[in-house]
Amino acid sequence: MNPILALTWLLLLPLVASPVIYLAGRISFRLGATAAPARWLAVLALAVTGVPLWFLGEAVLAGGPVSLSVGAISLRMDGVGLVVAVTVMALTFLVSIFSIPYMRGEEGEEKYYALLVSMAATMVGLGCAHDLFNLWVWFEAMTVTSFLLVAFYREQRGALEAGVKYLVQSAVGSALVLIGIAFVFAQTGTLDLQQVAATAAQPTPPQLLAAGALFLIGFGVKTALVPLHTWLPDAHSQAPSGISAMLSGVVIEAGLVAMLRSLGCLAPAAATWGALLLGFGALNMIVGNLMALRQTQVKRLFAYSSVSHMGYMLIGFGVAVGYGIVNGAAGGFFHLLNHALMKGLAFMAAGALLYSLHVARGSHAPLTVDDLNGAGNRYPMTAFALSVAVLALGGLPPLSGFMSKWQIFVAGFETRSTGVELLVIFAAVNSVLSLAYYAPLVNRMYRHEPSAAVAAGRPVSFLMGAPLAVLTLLVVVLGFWPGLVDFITHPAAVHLVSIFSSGAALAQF
Amino acid sequence: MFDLLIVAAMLGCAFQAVRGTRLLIAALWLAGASALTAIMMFRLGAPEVAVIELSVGAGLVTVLFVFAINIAGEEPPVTLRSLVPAPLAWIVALCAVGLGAAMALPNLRVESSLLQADKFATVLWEHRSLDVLLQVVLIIGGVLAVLGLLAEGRANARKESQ
Amino acid sequence: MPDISTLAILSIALPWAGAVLIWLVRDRQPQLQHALAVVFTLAGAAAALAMIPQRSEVNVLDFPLGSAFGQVTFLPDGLAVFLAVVATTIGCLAVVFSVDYMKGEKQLGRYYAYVLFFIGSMVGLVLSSNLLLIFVFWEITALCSYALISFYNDDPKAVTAGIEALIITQVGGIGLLAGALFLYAYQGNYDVPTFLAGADRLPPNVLALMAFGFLVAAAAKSAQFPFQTWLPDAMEAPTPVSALIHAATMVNAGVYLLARFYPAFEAVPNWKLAVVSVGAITALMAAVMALVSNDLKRVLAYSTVSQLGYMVYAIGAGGIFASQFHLLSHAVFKALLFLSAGAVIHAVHTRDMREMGGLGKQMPLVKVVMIIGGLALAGIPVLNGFWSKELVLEAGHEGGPLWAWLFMLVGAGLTALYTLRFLTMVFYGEPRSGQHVHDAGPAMKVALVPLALGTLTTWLLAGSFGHFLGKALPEGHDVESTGALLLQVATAPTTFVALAVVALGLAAWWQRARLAGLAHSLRGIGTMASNSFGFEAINRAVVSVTEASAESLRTTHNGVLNWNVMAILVGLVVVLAILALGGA
Amino acid sequence: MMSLSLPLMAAVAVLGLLGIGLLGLLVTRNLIKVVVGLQVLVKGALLALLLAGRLSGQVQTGQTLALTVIVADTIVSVVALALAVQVRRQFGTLDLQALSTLRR
Repeated sequence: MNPILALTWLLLLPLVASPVIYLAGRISFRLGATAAPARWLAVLALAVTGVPLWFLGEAVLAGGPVSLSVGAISLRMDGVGLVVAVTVMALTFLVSIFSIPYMRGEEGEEKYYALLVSMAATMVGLGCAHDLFNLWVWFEAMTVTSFLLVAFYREQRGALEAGVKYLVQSAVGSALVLIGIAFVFAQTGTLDLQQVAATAAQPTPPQLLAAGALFLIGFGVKTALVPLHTWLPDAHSQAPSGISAMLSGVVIEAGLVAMLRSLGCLAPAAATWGALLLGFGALNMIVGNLMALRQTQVKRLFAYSSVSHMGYMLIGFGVAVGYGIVNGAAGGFFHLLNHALMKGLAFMAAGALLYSLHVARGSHAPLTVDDLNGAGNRYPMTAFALSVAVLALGGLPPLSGFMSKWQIFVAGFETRSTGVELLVIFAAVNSVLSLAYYAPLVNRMYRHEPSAAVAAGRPVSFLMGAPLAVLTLLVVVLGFWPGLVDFITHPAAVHLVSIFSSGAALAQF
Repeated sequence: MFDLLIVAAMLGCAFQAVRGTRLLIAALWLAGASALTAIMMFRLGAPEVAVIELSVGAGLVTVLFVFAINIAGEEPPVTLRSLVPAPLAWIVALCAVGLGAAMALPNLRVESSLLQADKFATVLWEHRSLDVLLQVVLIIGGVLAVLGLLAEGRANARKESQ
Repeated sequence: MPDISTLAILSIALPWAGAVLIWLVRDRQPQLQHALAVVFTLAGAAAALAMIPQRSEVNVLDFPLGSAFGQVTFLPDGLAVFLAVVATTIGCLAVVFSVDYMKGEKQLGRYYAYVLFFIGSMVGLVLSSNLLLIFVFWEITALCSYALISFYNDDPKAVTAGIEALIITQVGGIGLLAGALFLYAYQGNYDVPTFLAGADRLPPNVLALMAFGFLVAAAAKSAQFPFQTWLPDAMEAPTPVSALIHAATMVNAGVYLLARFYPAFEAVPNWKLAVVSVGAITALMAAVMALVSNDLKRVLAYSTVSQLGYMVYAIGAGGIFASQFHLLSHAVFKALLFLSAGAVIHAVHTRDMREMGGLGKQMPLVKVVMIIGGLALAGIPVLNGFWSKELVLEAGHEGGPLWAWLFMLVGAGLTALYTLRFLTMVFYGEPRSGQHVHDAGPAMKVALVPLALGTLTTWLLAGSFGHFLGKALPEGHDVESTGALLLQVATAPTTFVALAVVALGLAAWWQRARLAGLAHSLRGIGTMASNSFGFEAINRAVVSVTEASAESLRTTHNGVLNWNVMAILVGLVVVLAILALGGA
Repeated sequence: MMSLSLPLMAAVAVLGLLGIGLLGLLVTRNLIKVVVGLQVLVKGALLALLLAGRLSGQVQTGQTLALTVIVADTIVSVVALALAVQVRRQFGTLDLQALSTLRR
């Protein structure tokens, strides 16, 4: 398949499928049946989208970026975009399967699938947008498609509250990004990322520095930089579990990629951006961990753990941006991918338990850590999957979370700068601290006395279990053989570092 | 001088919209600010967008606000104390704007004498057609969200029948 | 006969495969689980033993893991194979012992899976020559040990102890982590032999950081000062099997690490002194704590900490051979002691020695073997503990400072004292528990007898053991024959001094009534010792400070939208201010 | 001294709208008024884009950007208003104080 055609299909297929899914579900529902066609169409659409992604991936890995120009706007699928696309499509596919039993019979099921599929497409588009404003439009489209998904249980007060916070804070963030775009546009007269980078003067004028700050903060809201993260625990804990997995696994990472892309056009000040990313990384880790330490709701705990994991990615990318170290970006992308797997697994496993213990019995009570007591006996596979996820998140080998953290740490030491080395040690201490809330979670599940909720729980259906099994396997395999994903993270890392290289070279002085 | 008046009036309207205690009045102030923004847009040489802002920003959005306020019901206009101490809010907002201004204003680029040759329609439909296409995605997403949020649910219907 | 790299992989993979199988069998078939566990650990031990004749001084196997992760390489030299054999055989004994001990327990699959996973990782830890892999296996052993300690999940004490062990060893592990990262940053790979061959190519300050980082890691893993608190608490694990794993296997990892990297760090200023100090302080302090504890397993745990102090001390003084030889002796006699203690505890259903007594009559075999083990621990000739401890003291006399040597002597006396104390409390005197006591089961006895024989005889292997370690020992360490070594020990003046101190210790026990006054005046130390010299308090303080800061941070998340927007703006203002000040 | 040129006036308008919008988001307690604040904020951004287009001599591009932003912003506002209606139904109030059950 022609790579450009593949890129077109990759973006078009889910976007076209989305209204079809909605209509099919709606019509079937109106005819008195269930919205079942929507479920299967969504899974099918996502599976078929894998085909153009496959061809495109082959082309990008073999021959470098694939460009698609629509008027003055260019979409370039490069290594970075490919990592995003692969992660998003893989996780969305698994989430769509997981959602079939989870969302069955929910009111508005067809809207759920339509929005899920189009959200995936917007994130893929965001990954390959090479025009500053177009990047914002994809970003905004991603946000708009996720509003309903967050507030899906619109009769639950918590879900509504989370939806409000998510919407307002996202809107503030995107308004700030717009101002930043205006600054860049006024200064350079162009919006194409490469042309902006080429026109940007050295040293960077204050106007562009301010633009960078606005990008950092504006996209940072979605990326959950501390202290902009306050929407995240609410949204992650209140959304349906599949959406929690999406939000934590890919949406916040999409924000990060958008931030890196937009900062990429201000590369001459890369040393500054690198330092800021490192600073936010440290803040994210410690605040995320401390907040997670005392949580009693499982999904909220995982939400704060996402905040701290974002910190690790920021450190990886900060080292890559500020010091031009390829391993940093490679580690960052590896952790991005890994986090999607681990957190996807964690949220889905917790979701499977939540569904079996509460939702299936008509209760919308949150899944508390006490509910997990003794789950290992009744739900051995789910409990095992959740244990693997949690231990991988805690960075224990031989699970994948350790390996990606390690690569980030290696990059930190490669700078041979004492400050960054201390930061890495700080990150390692944080990793240990995180065990203080992950480990008790695992212990609970293997208690002998089941909690009341577990004793009365329903079985976990096959379709919920299957994505868990796949993700568990991936987390373990990547832990034993981290080199397996090198082929995709390495080109992305090289590309990212080359974008920032003009400024990172300054850091040598 | 005309511009100065417009800007002053616009900011005044905006301030009233944010400050007022009654929702309907605030929506009307916002409409005023929107209309004045449209004039400012026209002055900046953007007649097409000005018209759209006038119809959408001042018209459609105001209507939607009125609808929403009607459905949601006006809150009794009790003046509640702000949750964030007002002086702190002022300081932070001023700091943010002031710092932005300090970094951007002195370096405000001299107005380019070059004028874009292309027409608005050309730029919109040819150069930036992708943005326009994506608006469709935005609209679909928004419509689905509103439908999902406002649909009279089964549970809701049950509740109301009780 | 498979080649060495296959054997290395087998000795790791067999226990791991067994772990997975046992997990898959599920708990409905406990007999099958017992059988699988025994078969797979035996196979692992066989693979480890088969490596003995084929050991190699160079890396074997080379499997790329990915850019930042290096290659999978193994270095099965004498040191590594020795420790692999120790790990697998002791692990095997633990499993055999469990067949009786864990009969009827729930969640047997989980238990055996951890034990077997642990054994395989321990082998991997000593065989790997890629520092990253060493770290990985290091962490896996920590993970398994945590899981085993908190095996009785319903008991909050066990959970707390498990998490404490996990966190303390992980904090220490950061030292190893930093070392591995430095190695990659400055050498470009993780290869240990390359590093050992030319450590001086690294900048001196980096090398020093690595050296002290490794010391911290080793101290945490081997429960040395100031990280000793986790090991006694780890005795919450299923008695005595995981105690055995902790006390006789995993803690060796720290000693191994120091011994392995001794050639690289030898020249780092003050490093040897630091190692000696850690060892000496630990040996003495833990001996005092063993003296005042009334919990049989805790006494043995403290004694383990103390004996590990001897090994660390020996390394710091340059006596690598002495430390490894003591490790061998200790592994044997401590395994014996723990297993017999397990049999005792299994019989009387308590760990409190004040409720034991007079058990000698009911459990004659256990009594005999435990006394053999105890005497070896006390360093009574001609048991294996005597020879190795004397070698340690001799090495320390030559290579370490005098104060540390005196510490160790006092420690030796205290060791004799507390050994007699616990043996008496358990086996002699009037029976203090009214419970029916049942003797150890057959599988337990099968595990005990070979260990008792080993305690009596392993010292005869001294010469061939030295030869076996071969190039793993640092340069200039001439390997002598058994006879020469024994003669050297038997004629050295330190031996007689040490024996005199040990005799003093024994005498103190017989004369304990007369020394009551002295003991009374020393009560302060006793109280301090039973409070772990305040280290528990430090742990608690760290925990409470962390929790308090987490709690106060939580109050800032008040969930009000206005404040959330405020946070965004403050973030913006701060970043803008940084840029305006720094960028202008 | 800079004259009261049109670009300067536009810049002042942008800054003023931004400041007022942000201030509104900080002090208002009513959810619908929060949406008003967002509207003001985005109007500032709109003017900023048009001004940028003018300054760089690409007025038409600036216009297209502004058009897309208007569409996006209107959609966000509509969804926000729908949320507000739903909040009123479920919570019985639009006060943000009541909407702070998820905390810590």
